[in-house]
Parts: sequence; structure tokens; C-alpha cells
Amino acid sequence: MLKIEAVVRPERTSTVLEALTAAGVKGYSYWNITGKGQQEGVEVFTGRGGHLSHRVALPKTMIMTVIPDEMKDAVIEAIIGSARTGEEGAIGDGKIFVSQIDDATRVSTGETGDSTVM
Amino acid sequence: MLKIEAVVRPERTSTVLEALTAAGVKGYSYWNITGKGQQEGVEVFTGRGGHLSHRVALPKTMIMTVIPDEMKDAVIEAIIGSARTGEEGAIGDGKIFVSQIDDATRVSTGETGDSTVM
Amino acid sequence: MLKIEAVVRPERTSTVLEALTAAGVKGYSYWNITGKGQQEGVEVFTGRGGHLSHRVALPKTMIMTVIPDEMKDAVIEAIIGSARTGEEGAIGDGKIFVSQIDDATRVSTGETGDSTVM
Amino acid sequence: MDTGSIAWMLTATLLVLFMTPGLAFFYGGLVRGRNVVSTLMYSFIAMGVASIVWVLWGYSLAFNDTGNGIVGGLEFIGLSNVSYTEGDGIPDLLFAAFQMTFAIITPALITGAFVERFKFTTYLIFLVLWVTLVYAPVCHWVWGGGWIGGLDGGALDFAGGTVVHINAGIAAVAAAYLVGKRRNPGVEPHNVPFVVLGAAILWIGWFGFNAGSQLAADGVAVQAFVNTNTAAAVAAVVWALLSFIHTGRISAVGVATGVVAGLVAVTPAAGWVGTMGSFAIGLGAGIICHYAVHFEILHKLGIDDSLEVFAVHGLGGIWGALATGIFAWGALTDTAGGLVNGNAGHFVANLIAVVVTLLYSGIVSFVILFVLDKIPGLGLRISAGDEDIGIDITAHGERGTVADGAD
Amino acid sequence: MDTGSIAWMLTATLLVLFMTPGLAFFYGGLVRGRNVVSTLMYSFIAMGVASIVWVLWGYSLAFNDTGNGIVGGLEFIGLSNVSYTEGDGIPDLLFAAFQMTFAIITPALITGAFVERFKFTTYLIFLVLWVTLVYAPVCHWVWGGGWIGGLDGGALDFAGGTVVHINAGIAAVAAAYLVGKRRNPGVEPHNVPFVVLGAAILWIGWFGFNAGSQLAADGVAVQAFVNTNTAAAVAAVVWALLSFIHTGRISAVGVATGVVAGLVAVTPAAGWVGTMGSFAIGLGAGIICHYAVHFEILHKLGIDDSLEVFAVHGLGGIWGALATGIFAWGALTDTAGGLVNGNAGHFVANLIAVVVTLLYSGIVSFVILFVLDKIPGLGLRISAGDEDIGIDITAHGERGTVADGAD
Amino acid sequence: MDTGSIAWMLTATLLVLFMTPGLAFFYGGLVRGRNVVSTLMYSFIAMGVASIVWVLWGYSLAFNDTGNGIVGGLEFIGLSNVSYTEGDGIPDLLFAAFQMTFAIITPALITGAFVERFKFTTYLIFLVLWVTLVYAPVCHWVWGGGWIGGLDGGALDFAGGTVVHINAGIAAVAAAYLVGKRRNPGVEPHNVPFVVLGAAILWIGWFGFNAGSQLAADGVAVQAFVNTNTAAAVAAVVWALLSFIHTGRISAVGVATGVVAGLVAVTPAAGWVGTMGSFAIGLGAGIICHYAVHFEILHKLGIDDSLEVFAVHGLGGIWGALATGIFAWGALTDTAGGLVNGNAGHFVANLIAVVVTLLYSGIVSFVILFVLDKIPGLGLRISAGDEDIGIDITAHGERGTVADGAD
Ligand SMILES: Nc1ncnc2c1ncn2[C@@H]1O[C@H](COP(=O)(O)OP(=O)(O)O)[C@@H](O)[C@H]1O
Ligand SMILES: Nc1ncnc2c1ncn2[C@@H]1O[C@H](COP(=O)(O)OP(=O)(O)O)[C@@H](O)[C@H]1O
Ligand SMILES: Nc1ncnc2c1ncn2[C@@H]1O[C@H](COP(=O)(O)OP(=O)(O)O)[C@@H](O)[C@H]1O
Repeated sequence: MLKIEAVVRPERTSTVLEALTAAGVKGYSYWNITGKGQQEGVEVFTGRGGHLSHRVALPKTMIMTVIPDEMKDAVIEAIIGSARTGEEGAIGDGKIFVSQIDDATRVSTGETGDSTVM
Repeated sequence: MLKIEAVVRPERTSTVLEALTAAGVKGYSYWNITGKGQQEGVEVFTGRGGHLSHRVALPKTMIMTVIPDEMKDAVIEAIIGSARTGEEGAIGDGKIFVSQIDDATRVSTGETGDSTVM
Repeated sequence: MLKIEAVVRPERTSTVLEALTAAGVKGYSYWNITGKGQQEGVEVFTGRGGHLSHRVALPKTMIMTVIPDEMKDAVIEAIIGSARTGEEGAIGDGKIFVSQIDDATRVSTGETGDSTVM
Repeated sequence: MDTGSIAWMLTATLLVLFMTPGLAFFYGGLVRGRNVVSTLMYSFIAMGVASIVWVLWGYSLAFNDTGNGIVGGLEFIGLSNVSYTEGDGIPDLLFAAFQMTFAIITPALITGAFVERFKFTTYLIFLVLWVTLVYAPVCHWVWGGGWIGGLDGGALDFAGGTVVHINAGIAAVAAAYLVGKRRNPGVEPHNVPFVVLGAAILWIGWFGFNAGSQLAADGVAVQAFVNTNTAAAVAAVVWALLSFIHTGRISAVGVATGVVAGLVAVTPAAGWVGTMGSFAIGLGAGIICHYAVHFEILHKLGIDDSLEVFAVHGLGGIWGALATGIFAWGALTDTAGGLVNGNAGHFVANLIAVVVTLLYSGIVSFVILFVLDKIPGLGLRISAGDEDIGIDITAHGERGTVADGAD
Repeated sequence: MDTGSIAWMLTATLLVLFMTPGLAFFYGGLVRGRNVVSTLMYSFIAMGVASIVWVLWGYSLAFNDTGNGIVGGLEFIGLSNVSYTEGDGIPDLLFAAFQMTFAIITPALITGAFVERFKFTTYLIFLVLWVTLVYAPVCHWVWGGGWIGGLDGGALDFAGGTVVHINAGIAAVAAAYLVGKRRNPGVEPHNVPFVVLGAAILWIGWFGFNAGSQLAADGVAVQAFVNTNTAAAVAAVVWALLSFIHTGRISAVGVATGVVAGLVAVTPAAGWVGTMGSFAIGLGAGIICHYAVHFEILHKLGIDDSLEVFAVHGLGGIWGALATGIFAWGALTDTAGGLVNGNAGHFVANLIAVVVTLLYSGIVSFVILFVLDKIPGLGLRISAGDEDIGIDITAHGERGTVADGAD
Repeated sequence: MDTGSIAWMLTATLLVLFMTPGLAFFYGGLVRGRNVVSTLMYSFIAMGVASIVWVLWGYSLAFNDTGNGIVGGLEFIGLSNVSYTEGDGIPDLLFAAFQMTFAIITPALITGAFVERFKFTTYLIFLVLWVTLVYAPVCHWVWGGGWIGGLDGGALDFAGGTVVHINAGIAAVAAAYLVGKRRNPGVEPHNVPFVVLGAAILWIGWFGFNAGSQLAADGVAVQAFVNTNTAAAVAAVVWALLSFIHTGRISAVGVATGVVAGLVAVTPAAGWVGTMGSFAIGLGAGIICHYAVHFEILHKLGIDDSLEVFAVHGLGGIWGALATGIFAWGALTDTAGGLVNGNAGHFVANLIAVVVTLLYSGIVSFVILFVLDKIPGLGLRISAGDEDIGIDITAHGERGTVADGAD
């Protein structure tokens, strides 16, 4: 099994989740994070609202899903397709990380293996 | 070392944490997530409170703990025992994912290896 | 590529992030968690504010960054240097976990490999 | 001058003024978290802009009666010639201040229709135009010596069912239609406690609205006070019960909406019906507004009146205006009373007032917004990208709450 | 009719009405995040249900004095025969509205005992029954011409220490006992700013409660005003100091609770003691209520009075009632004064009032709840599963705040 | 005694009292999330401590005029000899209560300068000393029969521009200087809705401040009322426009700050200028305070006046005091009026009052804090470790909000 961790723009979250489901993903988890990549951050008002300051890191959403190995390409494609905002090269659209999961267990049944995530 | 990531019902969080401690776990981290598995979601009021809408994903808690390899079975058992709500097969009780951790470092001392998580 | 997960005191977050950037890290993500290690927790008021109770787990920040393998030592050193609060052995300063990342993809360009995190 | 009435009217003016931040929180709780600052600001800035317009020329246009029946004169520009010591029971200047608070909240009510996507700078200009071109004239017609107030039979609008709620409700439809649907409305209100806080402030403030509209600390104000509470309470409980019947759950947002529906409906009737009349008005409001929201009537027509301004203020206001014609109590109105007393005069006059207000406000609001949309550099709607990111950060450079580890 | 007094009593009525949402936020901040909507709604819906009960029959049962000393008549049903123009200084209808706000907040106070687990639909019925069977009679006894008001020696309850606070405090014990302990009470209040907001609104609103109970804008109202503030301030500071002594920290929730304790205790005394009398009352309240909370007295008996309603309102109310008998100042009471003036009459009468209220309210509240628990389809407690998930989502279909990326 | 004026002054007193929790939320929203409870408590506890000081000796020192011009006598200790029935239009005791609310909020204003790092226990002592040694004397000079009130030409401070705002503003500078900079100020306010809520409460409450300072429900109170609103509205809109010009965005916090700036500046002028005078004052306040904040003047001097107390209250107050001397309207002041009427008397007298207050308050506040810093066991600043963790948990044992899965 593989773990896919995708960091995406928060406003794209529901789009990406729908794309995951369409790609056959049965389970996912997501949460709010703050992050920095190449993106330059944003100007925000500071103090009593008289001037702007620079905030380096931005709100993002982390979407995590564990999938069977064979779904990898489909899932990554689904994420890219739904999370990308514009012309190639637009920074801030996010990153996808893939890593190994040794084992998964469904709490309700105790079953393990690929069937828990299919 | 292994990393155990357990997604459980939020209302079970303290029970699971106590079970982990009872099973000998020395450290853990947890946070709020939203997730979807087989569970069908929940009806919530939308707009001005005149009718219900379907929310697919639900609040869950992610519990993450890094443990020595030999504790794996005990920890999984502890989580299942404390997170399961009812008769076998009740959906929504959560999932447990296991993966490899290469190395751990304790910030305060700089020590590494299994002793950091025992 | 390696994934570094560092749990640190929340009040150290910006210091650690600056140290990461100084060490050459190009991207990171962080979020609020609650956790327990050796640290003994904290006394907080309960109910109507007449007496204290013990809260076992404490607010912490999880910082996650994916880096090329060769940056491992520099990054760990940067985290330790910026997250450690006092004399050796002070508990609660945090933990650093290292694990393998198979692959990374930049959403905006579709590129993969080390270049996505450098 | 009666110091007791001055004391009450100073208080009543504040109560109505406080309703606008109450509305800010009510609306602010209903939207998505990324738009809470913006939604608060649509209401809050109205306290600034509409105050200025009112002081400079709005009051004059509404209340400087020159007898033409259509619009007021210019004698009270800058509140000059408005006495702070003389007047009818209370100083004229206090009356101007009291009326100002109505001119503030009415455009703020409209904003519920277009939250999460309306351009803030255009909105500032809209505020100036709408108070000038829609609010002031309608206010003049009903209360300032204009033609509606002089209708045969007697149009009854005690505290602003027509001037405030129908007026705002239909303008909301025009605005929602022109600005278009939200790209991604989300599922749930992001902060229910804010909604409850807003509803509580609105409930309390509305006593200033209704009992204050008597302009004196007397028995009619007391009756208006009791009616206000009764209608709100009944509509809230009705909504709770309908919510339970249809869903098995009792929505807090629904109950809060029921409160507002009851308050809207009793507004034109407040000092002109008895306690049980207000009971009936609250009952009707709860039912009508609940089903209007339940069946999403405007949304089915493709109009994203996001926070249901028309369903609550428009329909609630229309029901209230007609119900005033039904339940008006002769002893209070000093006339033959409403339909229940066998007199159709008030009912017919109110019906005319309703229709004309719907037409006038609907059309002029539409035209104002249509023109603003076409002016280069203005336009009604923020860009799709800004809408996706959230209008708080893009238009206000702020986030509602900041809670990450590094703050 | 005195317009100044009408003006003040309109305001005072609103102030007391605003206390109920204040209480909603106070209680709402103290519970777990998953139960905040529910906790807000227990209070907020009381503004609906108790208003209706009061208008329909509650006021009549409490204040239509027919001379039997036990319960009022039915002449004021639907507020008929309650004049909006005539009365004793203020119109009778305004008095009815003012008293209504007390009938709203009293049952809302009880809810602190059973938050996070009490079935909302049963609660709606409880509200109707309790206001009818407990609140209205006790109110009649003390203020409506009933036997406690007529006690030899003179029971003194200026603004409702007995009628409101002891009454609610003991009902809370019965409710907490019958509904049983929370399955998982958590450790900390989930939102301290809400607690502070609630405390601030309660503090402000309480001036309506206490200075309003004079029913006139006069010197006694002013004295009651100053006393109210003094007792609150002293009890708050006392709690802060005791908190610091025992823990080295100063709990904001504790200070807020101290404020409420001081306000509760000065309620029966408000217009009948001098400034330094209220100082002493605040001092006692801070100490008594702090230690009652500190030592968790009811919890040790296995009764999960979750938000310490009895410790604060019950004990604070009892202390206040007795302290009124001690510190009553002859010049204000037009009698021989309290124990400090060597007159035990008020003290004894108040003691009787306290004991009878504890017994009557405790028993009847218990019976009402016991019966509701047994009726099929009702029952006091939500299911264990619903309690674990949180009552917001299970009973109200809502979450307090929504803050995930997808909203 | 006039019941209408009593009614208004009871209300006005509450309005000003409510400003302190409003300030608590305004300031509380501006700090980092880990310090919200502390920031709320700095203000909230002032309602306790300053109330007690005022009742026990503060009022006497300020208003027991013994003719020496410098400080009051001790006859009103414990509010003895302060009549609750007799007085000048309203009972003396009501005047004492009204003035108390000013003594509460003034030190609370200072706290904006040292949030997130000032030791709470030391602060409690500071409160007692500052109200006694700074607030009471300055109040005596201006309003209690002291020398400033008696200046030739006539110093005009209608509602406390000098006594409250300049006084607090300069004390804030002393405090910020002595306590030192925050270790890590963060970037953004943590809760903008709290800021808006606080601003709304301040705006509403300020009518009590300004219109209440007339001490009667009359025409001048009405004029003060309208002026208050006008200045606030204008300054808010000015800030919005300047914000847009400089950044392309309109900060909600900025607009809220504009509101406060306008309110501060109109305070000394409230009952002594016409409507358009207040318009000009609001305009000036918006511009001056905006640029003071924009250019971070104190921060550039190395003084971390964290929430810009001096920029808003100090400079806003100075502008208001001078503007009163400029725009004072003879008809209202019963004198030759301000500079616009060709009379420099008020302007010069106000200038003297400003300078003396800056000097006296600045120096004495500095000395008090300097001494407190040196006393073993006290000290102004919490430890670096406690500051890093956040003062909520370290000084109050509480967290603002708790939202983890296990609560
Ligand atoms: N190396 C990394 N490790 C962890 N998180 C990362 C990394 N790089 C990017 N991220 C996360 O992804 C988010 C989006 O990254 P983005 O700005 O699109 O990266 P880039 O511009 O480099 O493609 C960042 O805000 C951060 O949360
Ligand atoms: N494949 C997955 N990847 C990531 N998270 C998952 C996955 N499956 C389930 N989860 C998480 O676990 C939670 C509980 O899953 P659950 O509904 O119990 O799954 P199931 O019903 O499939 O056993 C989900 O809400 C989600 O947060
Ligand atoms: N084994 C572990 N697994 C997951 N998280 C851990 C583990 N040990 C520690 N942590 C996280 O690190 C935080 C800091 O740990 P700390 O108290 O410094 O550990 P220690 O005192 O054991 O060095 C904890 O609060 C927890 O969030």
C-alpha cells in the first residue's frame, strides 16, 4: 500500500476530494496546515491596521490517503488535474508525496491488507 | 521503529490515548482531521436552518505514535480494543496504518534510536 | 528523499522555521497538534475556575518537511539548534522522526524527484 | 420637551444602532470561515457610510417635507435647521438620529444576498447611491409626509415593515440576481455561536426599533414592546417545531431565523395590534418564512440570495404589512381598525404600499447595480480567483482567526 | 404615569432579557466544543418558550392576586386585562414584561446542571411545566400577594434571590441527580472568551434586574445600582485573590464566577442595604461560592451539577437572603432594619422563605423531571452514543464552528 | 430630581461600564491567540479593582472639593455622605457611579501598551496606585473643582479627552517603555471578529460616555449624541479610504481603529460643537491617527506600545482637545466659542491642560511603574519562558479556546 500526502490550496479541497472519489479512492483524511514552498507568501495587515506585513507561510490543506499500489498513477493524476490552477508553472498549487505503508487495519473488523483501503 | 497512524472517532480519543499509555506507549501526538471511509457522512443544516444537507466527510482524530518494532501488535490491539464501538462491522470506527521510521531524535538530548520512544 | 517530522514547542515554531530556511530547506508544512512525551503535562483550571486539574497532553507544533537525502544531518541539526530550550535533558523540547519518501510531484508542473524539494 | 421620552429615545436609538453589528455577526456566522471579515464589514461599514449620507443629505431628502409627496427638500442638509432643543415631544435632532439608525441597517440587510463575492469598493458606492435613491424616497413616502402616508384608508407602517424590510428584501433579489451565484457555497454555517449572538443582539435591539418608533415613553411603546417580544418568541418556537417535524433535529440557526422572521413581521404592526394579534403575526411569520427557506424558492429560480434575505425580510415584511391590515386594533390606531374589525381600509392601503415598494425598490436597485456593474474599474463581483481564496484576505488583507502554531 | 420611570423600566426589561443570551455564552464557553450549540440553545429557546408561557398564563398565575396566598387567578390570561396605559407608576403591561424576563432566565439558569446530556425535546416540555408549576407559584408567594410576602417580620427579596436563584439552584440539584453524570466531562472550558463575554453581559444586565426591581427611576434604584456593582466587584476580586492563594494563578473563569456570585448574593438585598452592606455581601459571596466550587461539594456526593449552579446560585442566593436579613438598612426598608440594627424579623422571615423555597422547588422539580423521565418517547437523557458524538450534531444537526479546509 | 434624567443617566452609566468588556474584546482580538485570556482579563479585572478603589476612596479624592484645587478630601470615603436621593438634577450617588465607569476604563486603556508580557499580580497593584495617584487627581483638576477647570479662558473637556484619553495615552508610553518590547509579536491579530465586536460595543457605549456627560436627558445630550456618531463614522470611512489608497485593501481592524480614533477625538468636544464641527473632528482624527499608526512612530523610537494606545488615545485625545478649542460653538458653550468664532481662550486653556496632563501622568505613571519594577517579588515583566509559552496558561492556568479531539 502507498500513502499519498498531497498539500493543496485550501480552496481546492473539495474539488480534489471529489476527484479522488471519482478515481476510485475509498478513504481519505484531510486537515488544515500552514506551509511554504516556492510561493512568496502574502501581505496582511498587522497591529492596528495601518500597514501591511509579510506572512511567509500560507494556509494549505493536507490530504492524506492510503491506496493500493496499483492506484498510484491514477490518484496522482486525479490530484494534479483537480488542484492545478493555471498555466504550467504557477507556484503554490501544491506538492504530492508518496511513501510506503506496511500495513493497514480496519478497526471495526480487524481485517488487514489492501482490502481495508479498496 | 514503526509509525502507527490511527484515525479514530473524536469522542474516542481520550479512551484510545489511555489504552496506548496502558500498553506502554511513551509518546504520542494527535490532531483533528476530517475524513471519509465507508461511512456515509451525516446530515447537517445548511443556510438559514430550513433543511438538511449531506456532509460526506466527518470529524475524526488522527493519533500518531512512533514505537519500537516489537510493540506493534500490542499497540494495534490496544487501539482496536479502545476505538471499536460496537458489533463487528460497524463502519466509521477508523483505520490504523503502519509504516517505517528510519530514525528518531530527542531534541533535548540529541540521543537517537529506540530509546527515544521507550 | 526523506521526510522529517519534527514535533516542537509551539512557541518555538517560528524560530525553527527560520532555522530550516537558513539550512536551505525550500518547503515545509506545519500544524497544531497535541502530544505527550516524557513531559508531565500542565495544571489547568477546570469547571467554574475553583481548582486545577491535570492535563496530560500539551499543545505542540508538528513541522513536516521533505528534503533530499543529503540534507538530513543539516536539517536535524538546525531543528535541534532552534528547538532546544535549555540545559541538556530538558523534557518537552520535542522529537524528530525520519522516514523515506518514494516520490514527490509538484502539482503546478508535474515534475517529480529531488528537484521538487530543492 | 419630556425628559422621560428623551431618555427612552436616546436608548432606543442606540438599540437600533446596535442591531447593525448584531446583523454583522448573524450574517458573519452563516458564511464560510474565509469570508467572515468581509461579511462583518459589509454591515459594519454601513454604520460609517450611511451615517455620513444621512447627516449630509439623507435626512433632508427623507424628512424635509416640502409637500410634493415624492421627495424631501434640502433645508436639513448637514442637519442644519434641525433643532437639538425643540421638537414634537423629543428634539428634532433626536428624531433625525433615530431615523439614521434605520437608514444604516436597511442597506446592511441587503448584503446577505451577495456575501462572499461582492466587491467591497463597489459596495461603498452602492451604499451611498442606495440610501440616496431608494431608501430616502421610500422613507419620505411612508413617514416623511409623502404620498403613501397620505393614502386614503391609511397605510400603517409602525416601525418600518415596508420602509426597511420589504425595501431591503426586494433589493436583495435584484442584487443576488445581478451578482450571480457563489462558486462554492459550502455546506454549513461556519460559526453558529456568532449567529446566536447576532440573533440575541437583533432581538434586544428590535425593541428600540419597534417600541422606539412610538417616539415617546408611553403606553403604546409598552404595547409595542410586548408585541415585539411575543411575535419573536412565537416564531422562534414555531420554527423549532417545524424543524423537528421535518428533520428530527432543531436547528439553532433555524430558531434564530425564526426570531428574526417574527421580529420582521411584527415591525409594521408593533404599536397597532394587541398582544394576541402579535401572537398571530409571529405564528404566520414562523410558518411562512420557514417554508420559504425550506423550499429554497429563490434558489430554484437560479437566484442565489445567499442568506435568504428575501425569504425572511421580504416575505416576512409582506406578511407583516398585510397582517397589520388584518389585526390592527382600533383602540391603538385611532381608526376603525383592521379586517378583524371589519375595516378593509388599512389592508388595502398597506397592499398598495407593498406593491409600490416592491416595484420601486426592485427596479431602482436593479438599475443602480446594473450601472455599477458596467462602470470600468468597478463591477459587482470579485474575480473567481479571489472568490476561491476568500474575500477576507483578498479584499481586506486579514483572516478572521489565526490559529497556527507560529501565529 | 411617569415617563422617566417608563423609560428606565423599558431599558431595565431589555437588560434582564439580554442576560439570558449572556448566560447562554457563559455556559456555552464552559462546556466541551462539541456541545456549545446545545448549551447556547438551552438558554436561548427559553426566551421563546417561557415568553409564551408567561404571556398565555404564567403572568396570570403569578400576579393575578385573588387573595388565596397560594396561586394567582386566570384573569390576566393572554395578558388580557393588563393595562398598557394605567398602573402604579408604570403601566401594568410593562410590569408584566419586566417580570417575564425573570421567568425566562430562571429556568435557563437550571440548565447549567445538565448540559451536554439532557434531551432537548424533553427540555422544551420541562420549560413549560417548570415555569407553570414552580416558578409562577413561588413568584406569587413572594411578590404576587402570596403568603411569603405577607410573613410577619417581612420577608425581603428585592430582586429575586429566592424567587430566581435559590429556586433555580435547588432545581438544578434535582435535575443533575436525575439525569446522572456526564460520561466524559473533559478537563477545561472550551472557550474562555465566551465565558468572559457572558459574564460581562450578565454584569451589565443585572443592573436591570436589581435597579429595575425598584420599578422607578429614583434614588432607591440608584442605591440598588451602586450596590449591584459593588458586590460584583468585591466578589470578583475576592475570587481572584483566593485563586491566587490556592493555585498561584488567577482563573478568568473563576473571576467571572466571582462576578456572578456577587451579583446573585446582592440580588435580594439590592435596594435595602447601603453601599458598605453590599460590600460585605460581595465579600461573603466570593468566599462562600469559591470554596463551594473549590471543594466540589455536590460532585463528592455523586451529583454532577456540571456548571455548579447550586454552588453559585443556590448557596449565593441563600447567603444573599440571609445577608439581607443581616444588613438591611432601616432607612431603605422603612422598617426597623436588619440584624445589624438589632431587628431579627427580616432575618427570620427570609430564613423561612429560603427553607420553603428549597423544599417546594426541590420536590416539585424532582417530581416533574421524574415523571418526564418515565414517559415513553421522552426521557431526560440522550443516548450514550449521541452523548459521545456530542449533542450539537445529534440533536441540532449543527456544529459550533466549522474550520476544515473544505468547510 | 428629574426621573427622565435619572433614567438616561442609569443607562449612560451602564453604557460606559459596558465599554470596558468591549475594550477587552477589542484588545483581545488583536493579540496572539496564546494571550487572549490575559488581555481580556487586564480590562475585565479593572471593573473589579477600580470599582472598589472608587467606592472606597477614589471618588472622594476626585470629587470631594475642599477648595485646594489639587486633590479632593476624604468626606466621601466609602461613598458615605453621597446622597442617593438628592443632587443636581440626578442624585449625587448616580453621578458617583457614572464617574466610576470612567475610572474603570481609563487604566484598562493603558493595558494595550503592555499586553502579552505584563505580570498580572503587579498589574493589580498598579491599578490601585494609578487610579489613586494619577486618575483621581487629574479628574479632580478638570471636573472636581480643581485648577484646570478653573483656568482663565475656560478649559473645555466635555467627556474626558484629557482626563481619560490623554491621561491613558501617555501612561501607556511610560508603561511600554519600562516593560520593554515583546519577544515575539507575531504578524497578525488572532481574531478579527473579536476586534469588530469590541469596536461595536465601544461605539455604542461611547454614547453613554459623551451624551451621558451632559448628566441630563436634554438637547445638549442629543447634540453630543449626534456628534459622537458623526465623528466616529467619518473617521472610520477616512481610515477605510486611506487604507485603500496605501494598500489596495481595506482593513477591518483599521476601520475599527478609525471608529475609536473618531470617538476619542470628539470626546472633549461632544456637547460643545455643532454637527459639522464633529465632522471636522472626525476627519482630523482619522487622518492623524491613521498616519501615526501607519508610520509606527513609537515603535521607531524603540517603544513597543503594542496596540498603539498612544497613537490612538494619546494623539487622538490631543487633537480632540485642541479641536475643541477650535470648533467650540458659543451657543453650546455659553461663551465666546472657539477659534472659529475668533476666541482663543478655550484653545489656550485646553493646550495648558494637555501639556500638564502629559507631564503629570507621564511622570507619575513612570515613577509608579519604576518602583513596582524594583520591588522584590513584583516586577513588571513575566519571565521569558512564560512569555514564550503564553501568559494565558502561565498566569491564568487557562487557554482561550480548546479544540483538540480529546478536548
Ligand atoms: N519540501 C516540502 N516539504 C513539506 N511540505 C512542502 C514542501 N514543499 C512544499 N510543501 C507544502 O506544499 C505547499 C505548496 O507548495 P508550493 O508553493 O506549491 O510549492 P512549489 O511552489 O515549490 O511547487 C507549501 O505551502 C507547503 O505546505
Ligand atoms: N484509505 C484511507 N486513507 C486515509 N484515511 C482513511 C482511509 N480510510 C479511512 N480513513 C480515515 O479513517 C476514518 C474512518 O474510516 P472508516 O469510516 O472507519 O473506514 P471504514 O468504514 O472504511 O472502515 C475516515 O473518516 C478517514 O479519516
Ligand atoms: N513516540 C512518539 N510518537 C509520536 N509523538 C511523540 C512521541 N514522543 C514524543 N512525541 C511528540 O513529541 C512531543 C514532545 O515530546 P517530549 O515531551 O519532548 O518527549 P521527550 O520528553 O520524551 O523527549 C510530544 O508532546 C509528542 O507530541
